[in-house]
Amino acid sequence: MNKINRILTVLGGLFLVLFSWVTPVFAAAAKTPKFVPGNIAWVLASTALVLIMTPALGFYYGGMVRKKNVLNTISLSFITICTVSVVWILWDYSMAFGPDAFLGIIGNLKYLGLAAMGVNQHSRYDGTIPSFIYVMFQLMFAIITVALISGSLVERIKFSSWVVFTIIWVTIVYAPVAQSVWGIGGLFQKMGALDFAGGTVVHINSGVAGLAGALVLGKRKGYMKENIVQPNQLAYTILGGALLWFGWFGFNAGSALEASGLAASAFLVTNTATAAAAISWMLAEWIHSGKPTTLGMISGAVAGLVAITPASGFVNPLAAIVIGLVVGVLCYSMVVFVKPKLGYDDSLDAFNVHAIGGAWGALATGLFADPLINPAGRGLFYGNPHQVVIQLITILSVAGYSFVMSFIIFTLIDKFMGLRVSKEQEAMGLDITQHEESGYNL
Amino acid sequence: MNKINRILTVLGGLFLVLFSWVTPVFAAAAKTPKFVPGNIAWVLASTALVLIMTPALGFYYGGMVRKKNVLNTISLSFITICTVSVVWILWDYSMAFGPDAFLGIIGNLKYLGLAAMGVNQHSRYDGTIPSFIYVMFQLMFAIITVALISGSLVERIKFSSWVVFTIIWVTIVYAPVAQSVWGIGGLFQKMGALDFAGGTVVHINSGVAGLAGALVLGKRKGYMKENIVQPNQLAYTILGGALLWFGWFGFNAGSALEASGLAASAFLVTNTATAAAAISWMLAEWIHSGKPTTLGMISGAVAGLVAITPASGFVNPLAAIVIGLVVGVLCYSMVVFVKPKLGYDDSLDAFNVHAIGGAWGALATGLFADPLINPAGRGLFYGNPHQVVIQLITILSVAGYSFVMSFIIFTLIDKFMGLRVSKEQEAMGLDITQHEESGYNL
Amino acid sequence: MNKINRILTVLGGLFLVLFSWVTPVFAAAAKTPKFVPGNIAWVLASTALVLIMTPALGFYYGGMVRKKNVLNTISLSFITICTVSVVWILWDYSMAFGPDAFLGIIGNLKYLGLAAMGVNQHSRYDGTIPSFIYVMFQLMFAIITVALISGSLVERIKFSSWVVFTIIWVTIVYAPVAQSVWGIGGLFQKMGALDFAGGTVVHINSGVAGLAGALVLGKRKGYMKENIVQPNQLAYTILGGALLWFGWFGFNAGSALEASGLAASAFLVTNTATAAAAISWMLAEWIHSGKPTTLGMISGAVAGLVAITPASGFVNPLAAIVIGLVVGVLCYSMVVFVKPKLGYDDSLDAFNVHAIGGAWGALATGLFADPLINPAGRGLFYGNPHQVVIQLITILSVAGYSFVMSFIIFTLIDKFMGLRVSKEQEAMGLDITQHEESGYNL
Amino acid sequence: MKKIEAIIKPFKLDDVKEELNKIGIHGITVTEVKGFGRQKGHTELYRGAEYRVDFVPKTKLEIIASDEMIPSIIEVIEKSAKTGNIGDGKIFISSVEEAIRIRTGEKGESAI
Amino acid sequence: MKKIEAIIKPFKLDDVKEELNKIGIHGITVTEVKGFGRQKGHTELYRGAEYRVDFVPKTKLEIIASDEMIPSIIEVIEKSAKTGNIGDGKIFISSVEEAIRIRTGEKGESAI
Amino acid sequence: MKKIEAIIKPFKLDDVKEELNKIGIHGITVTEVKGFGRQKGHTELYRGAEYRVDFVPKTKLEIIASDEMIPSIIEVIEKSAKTGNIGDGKIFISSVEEAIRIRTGEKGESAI
Ligand SMILES: Nc1ncnc2c1ncn2[C@@H]1O[C@H](COP(=O)(O)OP(=O)(O)O)[C@@H](O)[C@H]1O
Ligand SMILES: Nc1ncnc2c1ncn2[C@@H]1O[C@H](COP(=O)(O)OP(=O)(O)O)[C@@H](O)[C@H]1O
Ligand SMILES: Nc1ncnc2c1ncn2[C@@H]1O[C@H](COP(=O)(O)OP(=O)(O)O)[C@@H](O)[C@H]1O
Repeated sequence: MNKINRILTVLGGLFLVLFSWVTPVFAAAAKTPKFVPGNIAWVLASTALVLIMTPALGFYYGGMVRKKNVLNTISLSFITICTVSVVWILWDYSMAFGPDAFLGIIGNLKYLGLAAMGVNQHSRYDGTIPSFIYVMFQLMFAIITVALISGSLVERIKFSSWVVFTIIWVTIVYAPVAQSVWGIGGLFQKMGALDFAGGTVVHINSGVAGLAGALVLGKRKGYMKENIVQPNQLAYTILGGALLWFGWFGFNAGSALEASGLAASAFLVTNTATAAAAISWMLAEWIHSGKPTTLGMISGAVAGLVAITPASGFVNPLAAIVIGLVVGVLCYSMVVFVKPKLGYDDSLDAFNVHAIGGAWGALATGLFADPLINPAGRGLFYGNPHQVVIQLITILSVAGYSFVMSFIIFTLIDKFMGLRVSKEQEAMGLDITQHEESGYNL
Repeated sequence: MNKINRILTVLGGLFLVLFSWVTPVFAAAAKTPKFVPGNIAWVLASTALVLIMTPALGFYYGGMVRKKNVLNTISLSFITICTVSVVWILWDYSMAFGPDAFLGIIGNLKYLGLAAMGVNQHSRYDGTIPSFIYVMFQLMFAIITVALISGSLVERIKFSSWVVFTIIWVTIVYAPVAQSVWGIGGLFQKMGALDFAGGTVVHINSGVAGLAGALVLGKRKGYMKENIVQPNQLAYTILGGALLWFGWFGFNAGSALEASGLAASAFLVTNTATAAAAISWMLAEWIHSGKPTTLGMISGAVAGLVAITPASGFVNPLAAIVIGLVVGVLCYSMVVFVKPKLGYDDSLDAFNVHAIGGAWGALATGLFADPLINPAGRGLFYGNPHQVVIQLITILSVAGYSFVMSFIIFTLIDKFMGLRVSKEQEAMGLDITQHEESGYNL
Repeated sequence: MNKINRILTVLGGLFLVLFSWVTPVFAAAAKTPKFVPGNIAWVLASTALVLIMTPALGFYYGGMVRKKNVLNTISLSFITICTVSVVWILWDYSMAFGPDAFLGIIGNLKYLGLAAMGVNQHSRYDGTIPSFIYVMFQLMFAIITVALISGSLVERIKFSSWVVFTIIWVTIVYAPVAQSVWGIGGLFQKMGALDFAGGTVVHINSGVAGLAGALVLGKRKGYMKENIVQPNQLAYTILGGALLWFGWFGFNAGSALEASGLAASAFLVTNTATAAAAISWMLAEWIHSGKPTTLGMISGAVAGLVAITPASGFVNPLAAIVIGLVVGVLCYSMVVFVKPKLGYDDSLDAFNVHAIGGAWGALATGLFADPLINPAGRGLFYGNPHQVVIQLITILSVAGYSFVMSFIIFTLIDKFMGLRVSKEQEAMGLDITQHEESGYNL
Repeated sequence: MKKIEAIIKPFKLDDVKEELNKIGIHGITVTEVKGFGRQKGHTELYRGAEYRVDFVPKTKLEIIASDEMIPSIIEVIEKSAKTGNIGDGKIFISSVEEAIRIRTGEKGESAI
Repeated sequence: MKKIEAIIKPFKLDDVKEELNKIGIHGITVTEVKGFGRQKGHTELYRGAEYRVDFVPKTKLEIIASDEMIPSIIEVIEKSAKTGNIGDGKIFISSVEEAIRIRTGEKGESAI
Repeated sequence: MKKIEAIIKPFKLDDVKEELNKIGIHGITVTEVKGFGRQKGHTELYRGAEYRVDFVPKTKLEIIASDEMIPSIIEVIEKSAKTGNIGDGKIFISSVEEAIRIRTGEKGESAI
């Protein structure tokens, strides 16, 4: 017994040591899991990647406009980073991702100023990472969503009005849409809508707002009458597109919120759909207009990135190819056939690419979601036709809400401070008239 | 006894709980290890970093050509991302990295369309990361290898022929080379060839293919007769070079496939050799031509990145300095003395820098591999002269295979669809004639 | 008893197995902790992010100068990466971060050539990551500190003299400052100075050296007499600024040396202060000069990044907004009121933004450091007025040391090899005269 | 033969060219120039400092034409380049002694 | 003294300049211009929409020379700028009354 | 009416313009040109290969003015554009037959 006693004592002692170390793991596993440095590392890196997407968008857009508007176009994206970053901390994160306050469409104000958020608080959305990084990751989505809208408005919107717009729109359009699609207890979230990285929240939302803005603003002087298309430096557009592609890995694979097989899968389908869409747009243009343009390739790539976004955590590689091939032709057709016919001046095709590409992506998620990739999603082709219905409801609801609200916001801004620069300013260019700067001294 | 019994029961119960949690760890350690989020995070980030290298290459090349060819030059890199991305998923990954099918030179078709690959499958090449991310990481290497070739061909190759070339070459040249050098059971892999991140597979392979292409295409009009060198915007070249340097950390340090001391070491020697080579090229030019050019610095940096690539996981910091210093002078001499003498028109020196720099790097790996850095490699200076022989065999085999096959492919394409644009098109520039676009409207 | 015995035997056996696995963890925790792949992944990624900041700085600066100096301006940053990278490995890391050799102001030469550093050695500064990556991470800080100085000197400094300067300055100014503020046992480190990511070491240090250089060099020809301000391509400046913002996440959040809540917090306040400062500078200019310029926005963002740097691991989000709002107005005032009055030609405002912004940030750290964010720091507003005193002593000491030493170095270089290009060279531009290249052939 | 040099506002180029085409003028040489005149330039900002940029971007057309075409060319340019605002530009006429078409060696009016 | 203005294809500039050098012409002023003429421009694509770009990049040479040099200058330009294709360009000659070298104040033929 | 064409060093433009303003000349048209002359160009390097770039950036001023203004214009340009080094440039004078202000239709000297 002595021997047994001694052994037991030793064992017990060791056990205590061990237990005190092991317990929190279990406890945490039961409630909040421990922070996982690998996950934090990936989401931090992803957040930086998504940040660079907005200046990248500025260059993507900036290369396409006339040289007299290049700085203004880039700065519409740039200032959006600044305004939304501050607004997000002060109130908007709380409205978008705070505990639901009302019907699953708006968060409460618990996180106003982030004052109530501790540095080591586990995120409500993935307990293996801190709340602060989730706040930042989501901020980058909010920023680019707003910045995308500018693509429909460039070469004629007043800079000051744009600044005011960004603050209002991110508050009363972006926050409710984010909460209802992604928020815990969000309206469409509860319905089972699938949107891995923002097909509805980011792309449909912004593209439709862009269309509303283009309609309120009216067409640029000379649109469809003379050649007002003289891209000042298309290499900027390629640079921007390439950095968008780069950053989008953070956007989509980062949306897994962990460094896992799912993140890898999202990464893979993102790249695949993008490549397929670039080829598809290029071929469509080659056949239809006779030449494969560099702008066509890069536009197709962006369309592919848009379309795979909602699907990226749900579909397999072959579905990604299909999604990409379809969106390339689809957006090309929008730009070439639909836009001139309907006559709206969606200057750089924010609506044609983001709203339409995003809608196709959201729908395709309902078609192709493969439970072997992610058990959380099962689409029509895997036996769940209901998912398509949910997706359609979400698409239409988000598009409808965004269009109506954006139209109202643009109209009110127009009333109160004027939305559009004067005719002379438009002719002289927005760089000089809005900023007293010029893009080139070569 | 009651007390003992109770204690034992408690202990046993806890043990069971603990055991059920611990076991899989051991089991996994024995067979496939568990996913390590930190490793996944690093390889995901590295993959994104390597992706950006190809557009970066486009800008590196694009800044050096005449302004009438700037968009075309960039788009040769850009379209390569797209074609290779799709081909890779469909069949090429399987041929390059699938289980060996034949003599250690070609993979079987098990992973066609990646259909047989699960989202949480452990990579055969490093069990701590998912297969999907290994597929993506290796894809980025395949892309840039093909894109590098364009550096020998710009300002005269037909765009459509280039697109066709990328698909054929990545299939019948890249895949066997990758399998034989890196594949499990690959021919040179079994011989013990050391190529940490692609000195043979990427750089010799592409550089030699570039030379073959330059020979089949012939010289640009006016080459060595008039000044056809009017770099349109050298800052693009610097931008591209800087982004290459940035991305190359993913290329080399990512090739450790884990976030470890070895990755850190690869990171360190990569940076060191690059800096040394930039200085060395700059000094060579300063002494030989009288001025230190910015193009010289950036060219030297790229040469350094190339040379350290195969050695990056094997050599220590001081060896890195030597490798860098040598390659700077070596590639400068190729460009300045050898190229004009032999008269081939390697437009942007893909052969002179990548094949020659890559060969030096592969050889230097056989000289400097330090078992204290990586027990897997021991070079001549650490008592293993045999390694040099293996390295030479590999270098010559890869160079020979690539040259012959590439020459045949280029020749056949030339026969069937024409490889080169017409004289008028060359004079007007490839931007207008291949894409109906122009680089600048300033 | 038999049963008990058997159970105990089984338990004991399992325990041994388990113990042999668990022990090292505890042992490591006691002495050097184990490598944490997630931390390594984040610091590797951060190091790459900080690397890209220096070419980004080149573009930020390069866009602002006249077109005849664009390549030279970018290459001042680029060559700094190369020279400092080599010097760092050879001797400078050891002097900056080696074990203290003398009074807490200079490291000993233990790590000369890094020869004594093993590939799996745990860093003295954070045992969860390898030493090699710490060497690289800190290298990137040394590089950009030196490169920043060039902002005060462009358009007139001789390239060769700049190269010599970088080597001397990083040795006898940077190393002691780094050791005394960050080194284990460093002078100000022991005093309790707070500098999370380099307000004093990087920004005050470089900004003050820039002022010294501007004074030794004298003004550019025509300064304040004619309009010598014709930014050749402001989009470069925006691109550079955006990449600086992107890379700065590695700078600040990477300085946590781990993927943790603290890193996330540093990330968040970095972004917030930057956005606030961009808005603040823009509004100051809008009110004072009548227009919001794109250069103003991006300058404000850089000022914000500077100011939050020392504070990033200590302050909460609301303090970040205050720090940002103040620095935007502060640096704008320096540039607009103080510089013309005092008449020094700080060409691109390295002193006005980095020294002044850095000093404000270092002071603000002493005011706002919130122990709930980081128990290591408690500022005035949290009951510790003493911290302000420590911060002021550190700011003044670093500024004083840097100014005096830099002034001497610049003066000696001027004596021995001439610091400034000739009048004719200045008129023709430094691209042609220093590099025999020209920025544009459009 | 005379040479007409017209300095016009850049955005009027397309209109003017088209109207000239209508009266049978197919040969024009166009240069981007900077004009100093009554029309003021603009100011630019650089970090709070304001700079006057005096020049205004203008487009110069050069047309060599036979004497009898001159009045109608002038009329067309006057009409199509006019906005009524300061800075509309000028037309200058001078005489040209000879014109040669490089391709064919034709001389005189048949060369233009 | 006369002024020769020659509109040529840009890639011919080097040839023409060299040939002129050979006959002793060392002063030339060159301007990049856009030409409208018989030679058609090109089309450009922007997202599937096709735009005509009517102008063709041309290079304008201006040479002031003494009357006796004119014939040989014309001959040299005609030869060295000729490709035989449409768009080879034109040579225009007009008279110049005075020339002054700023550096020295020299006037007349010694100034050119 | 005469036309003065002055080829000057680009960095002298501001001075010349100001001095002309002082004597009442407010209308100038400026073109960026490349000059070949006695002043040599520079060499450029591209990967160790050296290329001569023969042309030198110059600025061309065109001023149409009444005959009586010509001497003072010449004087002003000569003074303000002079550095005394090779490459200071030239002034050429030729005659202009007519000038028209597009905005008002004014002709002759009142149009300039
Ligand atoms: N005397 C002149 N010589 C040469 N160019 C002139 C002259 N006067 C005017 N110009 C050109 O014509 C342009 C328009 O002239 P400006 O005085 O601004 O307005 P307006 O044409 O309405 O009188 C100027 O920008 C300049 O390029
Ligand atoms: N009447 C003209 N006045 C001014 N420039 C002209 C005239 N005719 C032709 N040019 C210039 O000469 C160029 C060549 O003329 P074009 O008609 O295309 O061919 P070609 O020289 O073979 O007749 C034109 O692009 C234009 O710049
Ligand atoms: N005969 C000429 N015809 C046209 N332009 C000329 C002529 N001679 C000189 N130029 C222009 O004048 C510029 C200056 O001439 P250059 O011979 O270099 O020096 P300088 O003016 O001191 O004699 C040249 O670059 C050229 O643009």
